[in-house]
Amino acid sequence: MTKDWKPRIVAFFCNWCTYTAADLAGVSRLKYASNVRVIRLMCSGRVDPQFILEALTHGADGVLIGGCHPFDCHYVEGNYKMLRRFQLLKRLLADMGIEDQRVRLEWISAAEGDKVKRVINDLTQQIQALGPLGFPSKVADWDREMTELEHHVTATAAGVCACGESEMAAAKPEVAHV
Amino acid sequence: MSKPKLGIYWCASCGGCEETVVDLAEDILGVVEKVDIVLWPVAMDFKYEDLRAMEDKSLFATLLNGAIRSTEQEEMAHLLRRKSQYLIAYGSCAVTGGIPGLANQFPREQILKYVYEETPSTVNEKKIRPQLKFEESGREVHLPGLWNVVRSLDQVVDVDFYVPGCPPTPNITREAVNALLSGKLPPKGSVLCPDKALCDECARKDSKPTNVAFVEFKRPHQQLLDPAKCFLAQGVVCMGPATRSGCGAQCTSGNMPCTGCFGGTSRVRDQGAKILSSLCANIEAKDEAGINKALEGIPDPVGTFYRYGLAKSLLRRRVDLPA
Amino acid sequence: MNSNREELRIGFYVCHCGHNIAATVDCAEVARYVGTLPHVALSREYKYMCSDPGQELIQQDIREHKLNRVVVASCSPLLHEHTFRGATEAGGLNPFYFHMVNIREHNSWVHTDRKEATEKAKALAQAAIERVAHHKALEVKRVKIHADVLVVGGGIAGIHAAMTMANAGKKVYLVEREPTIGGHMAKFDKTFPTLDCAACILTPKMSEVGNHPNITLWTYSEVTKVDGYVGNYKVTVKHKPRYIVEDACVGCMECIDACVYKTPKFEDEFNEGLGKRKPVFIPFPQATPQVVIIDPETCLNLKTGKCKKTCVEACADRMAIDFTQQETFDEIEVGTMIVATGFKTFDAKRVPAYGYGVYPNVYTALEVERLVNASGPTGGEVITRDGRHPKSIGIIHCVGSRDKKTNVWCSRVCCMYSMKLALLLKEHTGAEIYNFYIDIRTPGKGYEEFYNKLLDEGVHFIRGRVGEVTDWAMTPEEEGKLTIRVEDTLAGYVRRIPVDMVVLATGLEPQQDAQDVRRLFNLSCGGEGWFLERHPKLAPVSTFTDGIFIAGGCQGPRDIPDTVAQAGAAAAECLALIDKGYVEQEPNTAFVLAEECSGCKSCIPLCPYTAIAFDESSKVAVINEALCKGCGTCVASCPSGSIVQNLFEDDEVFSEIKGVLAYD
Amino acid sequence: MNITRTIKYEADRVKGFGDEVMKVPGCEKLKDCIQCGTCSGVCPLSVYMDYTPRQVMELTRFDFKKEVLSSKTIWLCASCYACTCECPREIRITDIMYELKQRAIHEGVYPRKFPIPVLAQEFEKMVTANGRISEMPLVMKLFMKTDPLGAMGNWQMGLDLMKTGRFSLASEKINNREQLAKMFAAAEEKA
Amino acid sequence: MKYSYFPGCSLKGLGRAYEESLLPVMKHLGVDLQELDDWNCCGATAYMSVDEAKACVLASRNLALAERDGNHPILAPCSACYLVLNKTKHYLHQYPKMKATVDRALNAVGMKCEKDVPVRHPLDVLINDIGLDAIKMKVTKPLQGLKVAPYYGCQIVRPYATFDDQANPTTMDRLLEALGATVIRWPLKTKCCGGSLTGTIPEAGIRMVYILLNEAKKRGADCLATVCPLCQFNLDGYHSAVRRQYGDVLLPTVYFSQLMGLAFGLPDRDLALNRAAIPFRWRPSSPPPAPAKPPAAKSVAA
Ligand SMILES: Cc1cc2nc3c(=O)[nH]c(=O)nc-3n(C[C@H](O)[C@H](O)[C@H](O)COP(=O)(O)OP(=O)(O)OC[C@H]3O[C@@H](n4cnc5c(N)ncnc54)[C@H](O)[C@@H]3O)c2cc1C
Ligand SMILES: Cc1cc2nc3c(=O)[nH]c(=O)nc-3n(C[C@H](O)[C@H](O)[C@H](O)COP(=O)(O)OP(=O)(O)OC[C@H]3O[C@@H](n4cnc5c(N)ncnc54)[C@H](O)[C@@H]3O)c2cc1C
Ligand code: SF4
Ligand code: SF4
Ligand code: SF4
Ligand code: SF4
Ligand code: SF4
Ligand code: SF4
Ligand code: SF4
Ligand code: SF4
Repeated sequence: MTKDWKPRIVAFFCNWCTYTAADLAGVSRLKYASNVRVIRLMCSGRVDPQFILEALTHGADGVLIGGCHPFDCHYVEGNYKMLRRFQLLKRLLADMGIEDQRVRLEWISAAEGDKVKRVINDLTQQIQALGPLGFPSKVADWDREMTELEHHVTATAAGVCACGESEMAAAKPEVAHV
Repeated sequence: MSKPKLGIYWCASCGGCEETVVDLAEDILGVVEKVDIVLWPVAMDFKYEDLRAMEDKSLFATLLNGAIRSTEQEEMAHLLRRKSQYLIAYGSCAVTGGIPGLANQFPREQILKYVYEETPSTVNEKKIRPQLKFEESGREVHLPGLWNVVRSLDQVVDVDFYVPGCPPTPNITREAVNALLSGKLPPKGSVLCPDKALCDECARKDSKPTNVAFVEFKRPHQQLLDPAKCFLAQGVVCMGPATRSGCGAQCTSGNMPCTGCFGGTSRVRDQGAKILSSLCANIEAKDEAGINKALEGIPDPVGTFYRYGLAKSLLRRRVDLPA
Repeated sequence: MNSNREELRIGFYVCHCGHNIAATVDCAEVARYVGTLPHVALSREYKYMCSDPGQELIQQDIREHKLNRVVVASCSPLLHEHTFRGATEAGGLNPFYFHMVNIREHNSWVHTDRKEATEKAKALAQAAIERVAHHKALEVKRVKIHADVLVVGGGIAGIHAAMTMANAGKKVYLVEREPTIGGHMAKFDKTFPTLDCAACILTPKMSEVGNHPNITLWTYSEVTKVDGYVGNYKVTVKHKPRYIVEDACVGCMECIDACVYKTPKFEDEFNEGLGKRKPVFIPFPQATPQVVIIDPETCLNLKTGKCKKTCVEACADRMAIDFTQQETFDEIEVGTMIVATGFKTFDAKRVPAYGYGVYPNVYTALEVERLVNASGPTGGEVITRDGRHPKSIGIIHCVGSRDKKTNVWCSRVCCMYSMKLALLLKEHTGAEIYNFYIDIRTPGKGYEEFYNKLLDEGVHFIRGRVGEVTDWAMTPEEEGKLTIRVEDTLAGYVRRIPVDMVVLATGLEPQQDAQDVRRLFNLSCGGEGWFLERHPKLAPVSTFTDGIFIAGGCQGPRDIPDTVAQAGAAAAECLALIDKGYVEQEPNTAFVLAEECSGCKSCIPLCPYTAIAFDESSKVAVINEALCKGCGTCVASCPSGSIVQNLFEDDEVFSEIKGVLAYD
Repeated sequence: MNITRTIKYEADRVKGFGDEVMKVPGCEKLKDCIQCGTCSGVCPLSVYMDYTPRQVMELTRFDFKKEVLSSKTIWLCASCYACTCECPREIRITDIMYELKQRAIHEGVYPRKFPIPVLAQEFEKMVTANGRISEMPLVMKLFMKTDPLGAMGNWQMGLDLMKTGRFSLASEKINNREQLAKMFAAAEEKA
Repeated sequence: MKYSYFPGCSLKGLGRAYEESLLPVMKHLGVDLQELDDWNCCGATAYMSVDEAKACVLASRNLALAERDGNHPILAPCSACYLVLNKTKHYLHQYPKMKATVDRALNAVGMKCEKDVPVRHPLDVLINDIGLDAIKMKVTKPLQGLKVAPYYGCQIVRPYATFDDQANPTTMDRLLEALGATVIRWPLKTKCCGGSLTGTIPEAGIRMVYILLNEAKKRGADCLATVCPLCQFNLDGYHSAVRRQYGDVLLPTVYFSQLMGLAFGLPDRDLALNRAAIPFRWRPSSPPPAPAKPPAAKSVAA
């Protein structure tokens, strides 16, 4: 982890409550960490779990979902639908090795500009402590095991390989092909 | 005129896909009439060297089943890619990693240890493991190495078409082969299967109510299954709504819920996330406790929603596993 | 129109907003960076994008540089999205080829580090550039407005709104759940600050409503279902059986005299339980409509079937009494609605320290309103429950208000009504009156003058929130009395003050069923349960649901002058919509890809507006675009990805995710 | 006639005192006080206090340190928590009283010969040493320190206690006293 | 159910009658009480006045002991102990700094306090765990005719207790009614008794004692029932001082546990009734009315 690494957090805010609250935080000139990138959706019910996975696998270190408080959803109960997905998604993420604290669902009403600040600062801090998720670089690491062989195959197929001693000496005639 | 040459090859797979080819029954003869099968290790003896010696692109098509998990599999994938005009990912394992892909939840060492030392039926006091190379009478023999990561075919080489299923049904196999031979092909990268979800062809569809409001989820063994009613209406997780049709709803007509082997539709990036989204949204409870209570019936979301697709899913692999 | 296949030419603008943005974000750097991104045909910075020249710039560039997409990075889309869509359209493009990036509220105003803020701005801009590539041309829909109006709640708010619109020639349905309209105001004796008699100013209005040709008055009725959308609501109204044929009853009340119960026996709700009524009764003499009602809970015939039915005999050939009545329903179509369901008063038992319900001589303000009322249960004589003529009275302010344990808000009317009651009680009894207050709040025309008058009249004011009201005596003068223990905070002493009667100025609370009503009409509520206005200053009677307005006590505590002003405003909003004739709808609705839908029905129960139906012939789901409000819940939940939401398509969001993360 | 100056100048405030108190766990909400006087209204001891609890709140908030720390009020507070439960702003007045008592003891400014702070300190000493309280010896100590003659006035009670078998001068102790000492020592170390 | 019994200093000293009556009564009800091994003083109100952090450390040792010894709920009969232990838990939850200090202290002696062991008052356990039905079944000598003013005092209902209403608690009322006594309704049931002020500033303390005794007496009470050793001591021990200041208001004050014992028919010697300065002489007129058994059985079935 580099010293000056800064968490990248993607946020999905519902138009009516949390996005408006973030606007309010702005109007009130509250100051908070600059790590969050907000994507506006009409309702927290629109947050497709795919969006969350997509964000995490494309380099986000955390995801924040903001919706209206229970009973306050502009669309009656989109927020419950998100809450339900969230409960299982958290478990799924945990099973896939992604810490609980990286993904957060918060109810923030249009009046709670200061909660936007609090939540963002808190989440940023938490993720800072966890360190990067670094999914893209992990994938690159995983895939390194293949590149070596790819070289090799290309080379042997062309009949020019000399590196007989590689652990992956796949192209040697003695390899037991099944 | 020489018949087009066809290859059938297997990587990390159970053999079920080969079975399907055999299941074409009489039809296989029809196939054989039209093509020359030049590579099919399960049925005929071909040598690696023979293949290597072939001209590039001299195979018309290769149906490759199985996920890619070992050095040898990867090498064969590359080789077959070179030799074939069309490389077809055949069966769930090749298409999305399949059951072997579930191994992406665990470190390689844990798997090897379990398999070679700990399964109840293993007797291996000396804890012998296969070696990557050993010498005998002056000859050095190499065994393929196991990768850390299980991959779908297209994560290793370029794939032209996909035929999903665990295994693919004879029907779609036949149609795929016919399409190849007739040259009436969809754009490259297509899945040779309908793009609607399974419910479309499921006989139980009409019995699904418009408001399921799940209060609990049950696994198939936990109750007697009504042979006619939509599984979701019985509280049993069915992947049908998030799974491509084309199999003829085999499982649901056999009184088992769909487990999703055909993968998601083209409009979806992550089949598991989508079924999760739809099932959860339809839970009745509104408070955390109630929701979690209902979800107790899905103790293993990864195993349930990504049974065949983990390797190709957005998350692919447990993120904290070593490279 | 532009199709996606045409070469993309994106115009990008970053706004300085004077110093608002430029002070924290390096706008030149943002413009430079975005200029390097693929498909960006031009990238500019400008001082005030929303100004006329700013908008003109966009239009000109569209024409001159053949732009087919526009992105502006400036303030919140909630503020100026409309403006820039307009500019895009004026430049000759479909307005939905525009996308807006919020770098003011979400960036320059909330961050201090210039470097970080600039980077964030770049990331957000890049996301918009990626996103706008997927935008489609969309059309704004116009929906016709049905000219009839529904008013729910017949308090002074509902009455005034209904009258205003009826007088403007609109057909109004007024639905009230009690047997009479009038609401709280009908219970008052006088109203502050002028002390005009409540009945004198209210009852003429009530009967006007009852007789207005344009008003359909449904009392003892409730709205049970609301379908549809602005301009085209379908509303179901339930009429509860009052066992009286309204049209046949002439209000002679002979049945009441004839009832087998010779004397009134049951707690009288209108009089807050201070008086008694019979099973057949009229809430109060001027009730509107002038029709009696039979209470099934107490009527012998309805309870046991064994009664001589002397009432029926008395009604004779008018035959207005009908014991077989059942609930009935009406379905109506209206274009707009006003919800004016009022408030309820705080349950004083929730503050046990004040002894309400334990000591008979502790009263709520509403009870006292009835007690001092000439048409009240005692004919206006102030006599306590234990038969005393009080010589000293304590009025406790802020009961259930300004208290984190009950309600945090100031109920706004209780200071004033406490003083009103102080004056009335003084007039009626000549007693010593003590007001115990935290602050005296008199923010209204003539209100402070009213307070001054009270001081002149010799009413005592003690600044201190009462600790407790008890009946144990420490000193002889406390024997047999209620003692109020309080700190006189201005004197700095704790005092014990014995009184004969205690009046609790209970605060105002949302109606018990506010949450149900909220859901029924798809309104929003603040945390406390008051209906939420669209904007506290600029849209105080609008709600987040188009075509539905709120007025009066249901939105928060307020007095009659404010209530009436609001009711007038709500009526004006309805009239404005009706007279315009149509509304425009944001095209963020969802639709099902009929070819792809498998008919799994997962989406159907998820729609809060029941906009999704299962089409039995094609066996797939269908969204009624007119009902869809565009939340996207179904889209996120369709397991096969077969629903698309305009403006928020999967690919649009995916590209935005990719975009915000692309920039390091 | 004896008159005292009652005007307060800014110099009479010990700036920062109020803020410091408000940082202590339990005392945070003091800022929210609306001076309604409910605390005094319910306080059973306000009868004897020199400042009412409400006044103590205001004085504390505005840094009148000397006034509050030397007030009798904080020592008269019997910790009945009535004020804390009734305060409409959910201010934990009782806990603020505790904090003020601690500060008064710490600074040694409590009213001299006032028995309550003496009792508190004797109590603390005894518990710190023994882990338990022996009531009779504690009471004896208190009288010795504050009002040696007062003890005589209570002879009737002493007699009653003896008669009913409740008078004991034995010293109660826990077994593991070093453990307690270690704990206190560790608590005092800086984190 | 098992409980860790935390007597506190008073129940071993001035309040020993409380322990002496509570233990047999609990045993009679089949409750398993195990005295916490080597418990220490809770700190009471005095310690808090001197050093809050140390007070928390002191109290938390008891919590840690309970956790170590099986993590059974702590039964704390003394109001001050009950409050202080609950308050400490509350602080540990709410203030991480306080928790860190306490953890450091406990850690130094190899203990920890993590399991959130419940701290319960006997009234809570009697009403909510054992239940009035079970208690009624044990009543052999109903307290018919005895008029009791239930006196809760301040610290068990305020502010941390959750088992009863803060402003108008009723658990003891219901318990006494189940014993067959007549309960006096009075507004002072949670007023402070003066606490330690009786000893330190007699004028203030005695006044409060007087108010309570006088009001209960005025309303016809035969005795006060209390739940706290300090209340009992104040209300019982200062009659001569009250007499000097205000005149005689003789009224005995007993522990609710003593009344339970009487109703259960336990022998006087098991109830320490002789430990009060103002003797409580009332006794239930023995044999129970004949049809007492069947209704009791019925209530079990229900
Ligand atoms: C004790 C007291 C004294 C006051 N004195 C004064 C005063 O002197 N001067 C002054 O200016 N203000 C006074 N006020 C304030 C005044 O009462 C309000 O300003 C006024 O009543 C608000 O009118 P409203 O129509 O909004 O609500 P309400 O009067 O509460 O009327 C609401 C109506 O809606 C009906 N309703 C509720 N729910 C439904 C439903 N779901 N379906 C159908 N109908 C429904 C109710 O039955 C009721 O008739 C006083 C308030 C109180 C409590
Ligand atoms: C210092 C201060 C701060 C305030 N802060 C707030 C706040 O934070 N929130 C809040 O809600 N309210 C606030 N208010 C109250 C707010 O200002 C008023 O509610 C609001 O301005 C009233 O608007 P208006 O249009 O009625 O009157 P005005 O704002 O006074 O507008 C009247 C207009 O009419 C014009 N005019 C006058 N006579 C004539 C004529 N004969 N012919 C033609 N034109 C004429 C005037 O030039 C003026 O432009 C504040 C008031 C003050 C004084
Ligand atoms: S059983 Fe499964 S596949 Fe069939 S209709 Fe139900 S959900 Fe769809
Ligand atoms: S029903 Fe589902 S699991 Fe079964 S074969 Fe078809 S797609 Fe595969
Ligand atoms: S567009 Fe927005 S940011 Fe730009 S000048 Fe206008 S208000 Fe300011
Ligand atoms: S209006 Fe007056 S009495 Fe009512 S809550 Fe506000 S301050 Fe209290
Ligand atoms: S987006 Fe879907 S769920 Fe939301 S309102 Fe429209 S149809 Fe209903
Ligand atoms: S969830 Fe999707 S596939 Fe299922 S019915 Fe709705 S639109 Fe069709
Ligand atoms: S009760 Fe609370 S708000 Fe009122 S004066 Fe006391 S501390 Fe302040
Ligand atoms: S806790 Fe102290 S200040 Fe508060 S009411 Fe009780 S004695 Fe008074």
